[in-house]
Amino acid sequence: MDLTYSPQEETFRAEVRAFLEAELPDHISAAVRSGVELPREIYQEWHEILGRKGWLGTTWPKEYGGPGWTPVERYIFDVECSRAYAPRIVAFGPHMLGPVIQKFGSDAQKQDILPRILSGEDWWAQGYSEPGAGSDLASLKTRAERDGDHYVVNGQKTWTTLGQHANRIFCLVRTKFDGKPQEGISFLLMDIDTPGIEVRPIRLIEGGHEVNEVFFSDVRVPVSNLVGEENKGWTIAKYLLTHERTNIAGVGISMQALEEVKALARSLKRRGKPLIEDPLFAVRIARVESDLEAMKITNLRMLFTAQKHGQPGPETSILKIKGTVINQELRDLARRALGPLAAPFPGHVIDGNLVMGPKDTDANAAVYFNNRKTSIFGGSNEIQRNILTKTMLEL
Amino acid sequence: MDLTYSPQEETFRAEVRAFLEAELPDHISAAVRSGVELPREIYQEWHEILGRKGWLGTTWPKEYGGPGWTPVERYIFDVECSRAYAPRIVAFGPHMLGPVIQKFGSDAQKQDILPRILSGEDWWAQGYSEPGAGSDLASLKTRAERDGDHYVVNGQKTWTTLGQHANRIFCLVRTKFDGKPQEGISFLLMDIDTPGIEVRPIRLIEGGHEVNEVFFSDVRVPVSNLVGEENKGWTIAKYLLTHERTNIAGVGISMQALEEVKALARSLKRRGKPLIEDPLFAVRIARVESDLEAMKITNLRMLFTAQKHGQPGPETSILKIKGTVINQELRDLARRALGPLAAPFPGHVIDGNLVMGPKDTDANAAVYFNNRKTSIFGGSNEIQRNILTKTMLEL
Amino acid sequence: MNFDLTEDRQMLSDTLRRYLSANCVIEKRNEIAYSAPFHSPQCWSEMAELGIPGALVDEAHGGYGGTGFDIAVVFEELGRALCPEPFLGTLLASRLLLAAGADQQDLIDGSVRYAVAISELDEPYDPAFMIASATRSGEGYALEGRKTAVYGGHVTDVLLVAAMLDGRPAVFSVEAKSAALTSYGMIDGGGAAEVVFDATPATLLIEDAGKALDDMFAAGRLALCAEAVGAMDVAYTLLLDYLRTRKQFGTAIGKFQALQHRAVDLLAEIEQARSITISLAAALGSDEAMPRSAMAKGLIGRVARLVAEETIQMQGGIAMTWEYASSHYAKRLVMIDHQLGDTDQCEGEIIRRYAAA
Amino acid sequence: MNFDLTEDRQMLSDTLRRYLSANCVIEKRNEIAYSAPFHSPQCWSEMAELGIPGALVDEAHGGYGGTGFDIAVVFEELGRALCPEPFLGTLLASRLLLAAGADQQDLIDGSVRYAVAISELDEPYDPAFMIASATRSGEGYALEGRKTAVYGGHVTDVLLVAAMLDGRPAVFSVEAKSAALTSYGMIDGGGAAEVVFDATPATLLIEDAGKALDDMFAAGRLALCAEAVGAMDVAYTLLLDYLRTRKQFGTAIGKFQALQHRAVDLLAEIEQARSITISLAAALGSDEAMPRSAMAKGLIGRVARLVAEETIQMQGGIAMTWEYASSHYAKRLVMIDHQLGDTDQCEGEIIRRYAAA
Repeated sequence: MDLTYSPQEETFRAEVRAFLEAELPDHISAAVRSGVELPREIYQEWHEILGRKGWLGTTWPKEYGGPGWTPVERYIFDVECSRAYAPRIVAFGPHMLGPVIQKFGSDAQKQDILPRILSGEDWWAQGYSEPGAGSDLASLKTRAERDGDHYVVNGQKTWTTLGQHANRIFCLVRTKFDGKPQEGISFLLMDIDTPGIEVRPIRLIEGGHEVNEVFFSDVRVPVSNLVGEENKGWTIAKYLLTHERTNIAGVGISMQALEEVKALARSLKRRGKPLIEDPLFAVRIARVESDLEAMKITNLRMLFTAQKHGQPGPETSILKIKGTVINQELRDLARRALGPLAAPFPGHVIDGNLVMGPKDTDANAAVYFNNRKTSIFGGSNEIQRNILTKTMLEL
Repeated sequence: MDLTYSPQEETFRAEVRAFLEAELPDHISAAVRSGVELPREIYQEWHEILGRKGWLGTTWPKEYGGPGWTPVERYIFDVECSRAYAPRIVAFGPHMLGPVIQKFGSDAQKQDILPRILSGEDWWAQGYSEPGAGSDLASLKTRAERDGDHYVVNGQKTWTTLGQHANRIFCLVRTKFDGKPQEGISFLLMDIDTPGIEVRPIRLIEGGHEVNEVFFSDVRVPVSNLVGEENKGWTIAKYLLTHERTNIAGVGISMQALEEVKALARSLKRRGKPLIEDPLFAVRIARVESDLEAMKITNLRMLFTAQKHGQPGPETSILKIKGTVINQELRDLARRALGPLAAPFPGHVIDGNLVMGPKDTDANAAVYFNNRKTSIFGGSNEIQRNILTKTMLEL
Repeated sequence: MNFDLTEDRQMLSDTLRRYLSANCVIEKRNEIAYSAPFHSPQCWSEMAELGIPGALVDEAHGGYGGTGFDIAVVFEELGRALCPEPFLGTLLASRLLLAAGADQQDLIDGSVRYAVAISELDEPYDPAFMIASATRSGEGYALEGRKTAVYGGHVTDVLLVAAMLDGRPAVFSVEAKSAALTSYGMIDGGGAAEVVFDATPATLLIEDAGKALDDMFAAGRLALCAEAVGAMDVAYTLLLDYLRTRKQFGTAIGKFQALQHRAVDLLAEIEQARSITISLAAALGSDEAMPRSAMAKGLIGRVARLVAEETIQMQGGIAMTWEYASSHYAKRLVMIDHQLGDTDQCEGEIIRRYAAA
Repeated sequence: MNFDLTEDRQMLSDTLRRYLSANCVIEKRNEIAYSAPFHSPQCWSEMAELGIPGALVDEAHGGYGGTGFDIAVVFEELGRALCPEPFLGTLLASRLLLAAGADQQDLIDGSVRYAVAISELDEPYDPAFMIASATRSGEGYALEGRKTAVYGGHVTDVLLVAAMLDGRPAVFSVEAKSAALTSYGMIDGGGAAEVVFDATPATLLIEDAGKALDDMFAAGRLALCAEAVGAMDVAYTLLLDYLRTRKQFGTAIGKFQALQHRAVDLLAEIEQARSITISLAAALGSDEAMPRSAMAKGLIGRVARLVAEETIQMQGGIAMTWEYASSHYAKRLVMIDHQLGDTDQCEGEIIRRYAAA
């Protein structure tokens, strides 16, 4: 056993850190630090900076213009980005569609699509979930019917994250209407501005606009936008969903959140003393810090396995379950620490300039509520438990 | 709303308390207080004392020689008995078989059996569970085949609590071997000393002998020992299992355990101060004390409903679930408080007279382990959740 | 022993529920709760006419209630509807006016609105550690300091302010218009204000206010507990409806045993929350009220968060949306913990009592 | 970064597992662990010959291991077998002898048995609050006081005793036969002793022992964490076997989703327990060791109790019986919390560090 990073990995970490120091603009890290929703421009600017460096398709092999990083290097990159308050990379293009096109796409698709992802030029949205088919993709209803060299698409997608910013969307659509439900699904690409596509906002619990519904009415899509074979989209969907995500545990983000909670507990007071000296609050930090320390190792262990065997095992579901719970617990502490100072609805101050809690804490309650999503979206923790039951417990 | 006891109820409480002060022998309460397994003689002596007072069949109506108490009076009696460290009444005769005989027994059975329960003369055991059929009574296999005016019984029962002390046993046996599994079950009484019955101890996790296996080999039982109709035992079994148990939440016992934990935390030390001043330990007490305070009211609310509507609802499953968890948490605290002083296996001291923890705490760890049973036996908490799912949630 | 409501209270409960069903359905409620003034002056007046403030005050002082069970009945209904009307301020003020022996007629008829200022930036929950203070100034007093999260402070006429006088907590009455207020809407709906006092003229209401503040805290916590119980009941009903009707993989998700067992555990916890609220209601006015309120609000803080998080999780994405009522119940249930003592504060009170015993 | 065991350690692990599979199956183990002398002198000698003590000591002092990962490998195997041989005392003593620069040859070859006396009736876990003390007496020292739960103290030759000297913790060496010992078996198997010192002659080993005791605690906690991980692995395997084979209502109970999800949660927690143990193993010997040991043992205390309680609950009555191995794993898992700092003690150490920072 050896938990230390290799000299190469340490060099890499230094390189990432130097890059972030030099290239991550202050106004971007300040926006991330504030906890409020980021506007499109912030993401776009950052994507382009990463694109110029060649670090946007972090999971891509060198042959496709990726950096060819190992899982451990990707982990180091993620942790350093969180530490520096860089925005998360919007995953749909770089981490989801990119690998799909590399594996299933035609040469034309590779040439058309991959460079535009790498440069940050295209913003892809994901059209997977439908009302009535959240985690149950086999039952999806959006139809694509062949009409000459076009498909005509009708239906509705939902939970399309940041779809309001996207110019393109990849969708699972039904192209065969009999037989087993999984068999008639295809993987289709569209431009968002194709006539008949309408993106409508869904307002989330904390008031933010992060996800959308997307409606399709007689949308005509060229057959050349099909990825892989017709009716074989199920395989692609599964590949995409199980495709390695080194960042699934969100360790970097949680490490940062832990530091913020500690700082908050030092600056706020209870009964004449710093909150961090209240044993009942402090022990909540102590427990989650211990969990997070363990999670770091759990994550590295699984990365090590992935690196050794070429792909991660079903244990990544453990990362998802524990990782989201740890992050949510930290968001709970950040909200709880503020006490009554957590009450204001950001933006709902009637008059005057309201400063209540310490800097960058206005959104703490909103962030707590928003982060309840992490254990639901992307395969709920219940679905992860079902997966683990089958794959690891063999029950 | 009015949470106070009526004057009659207060008078009743005083009467119970006076009785316990006068009639509960010191050596019995000392034995209960020590937490170790009680010998047969202790139970028997106490049962007879209660029997003489007419307070053994606490759930029985007056017509059968019971005290005719209301549910609230029974609750008061239970709490006062716990408070005084009286032994629990061994329920199988007084609280289980008694009501069954009253409802389903023949006149001869009533005359034979009920007085001998009331006096404490008979000690009944319960033969319900079988290996492979714990909570699933429909699948039981012990067979009773008719041979003239006898049944011939073959099979095995298990988890027979305190069966080593019993002189009689009531059993569920299969008397019909085709048709629906529930339909062929009968309710049969036997003397333990009938040839062919063998009681073998099961040693429990903490080393104690509290439950038994009972083996039946060609045991000849007179047909007159059948309760109710042949093959209708399922109805009786369900009646017995759902028969009201005012004490199911064990509130009295938990109240006493809470006092013990607090006393322990005052007498033990950590880092130069009483353990109760350690916030991390004290807050564990605070939480369970709050839960118990709520449980008292939950229990009274359900007793009130039972008193008003003549019978308790499925909410009693909530009492079972939360009541056992609260009691187990208290046992955890009593063990935890002792730290290394909880290590010795009672009775395994090699030489000398070992006194480590405060008085009456030698068995704390053993009691903790033993009490894990309470959420398993008598319908596990998982079974209670299934019941509530159907009856209250209607899912 | 009797766990049924008296006829009068049942009537009060029914009246209020009827009124709120008609005037505070969730879409309407959200409109009101999330746009200035973060409550409905019309609802406020109508509810005052229905006698809600009077239910919080005893007969000797012009009301027709004022016991723990009266308070519980009212706030449970407010909780069921997530009603954003600032009656918590009314209740807190009423308890202080009661302790001061002051007239409450204008509070009862709703003609004057009251709010109570306790929390500060550096001490959210415990008046013994307040910094705001008063000094004698001519005939009256002058207040210095800042109060945070004054619930209902954005629309109040009178502020009752807890501040230090000669090193002990006292309570003062201040005209709202003479203080510097910043009003805002809250994340769970409804409004509040920050208030800054700078030589603000004030009238002394209670000089040695320790006991009066304890009673006010106990009553306020009871109200919040009852509100949480009402909100939990509705949130739970929404959950059960969803589990019965929503299908996944061809089956109603309520058929999945893992969800069933979690739903049962929620039910058990909600019943416990109801019980501890009853226990506190019975104790109000006695010496047991303050410690019991710590038990109750501490327990409710744990359970309300559990109910909020579990109802979101078990209903999935839909419960993350603004459009679906459940999300608003979840927010209120979580944010109740931030008022008048969170779980840590309440459990801290309990253990300090252990240590002192 | 490499999470594979080195070849040497893999061999050590395999050897130990083979030996214990042959000589410490559960029925045999229970016989040994629950009858005086609560361990097997034969196993002890054979395991010493296999080189177990040497694996706990570094090469510079005559062993061939002594790092965190060596310790973890050994105790994980002991945990898998619930082995009652008192190697914890060996390890603790070795860390103190190391700090004292004393010879360890007799410890390594198993010819002299060591146990370490720390806990007292009034202070279970923290040497800074010990009462036992030493005074100078002629050439040597005299000890006064009582030590509780000296693991392996019932069969030791030498006692290393933590006691106050001039107000600071020091460590002394005492011939076991010169102290008053009361031996007993423990509820989870194995033996210990109470020791009373009454002007007992002692040799000073370490004068200012704060750092040495920290290192000893960190190493001992690591051993207990690894032991717990080994025991959890076996307990979990038993659980899964049971879930796969036991039928109720005609179905393997492992098909019930409520149990499946709880089993998954246990798996996740066990993996976390394994990870924090690795983290502590890596930190042993550094300044981070003591705080990391608090995190690790605190987390293990939580998880081990959960695994013990859930494996009993999910297997039902059978797991409540002495005959079924699971119950013994549950006991050991729970009682590990009572050694060298329970969850409250460990979490207390963490938060005192926060407050001091």
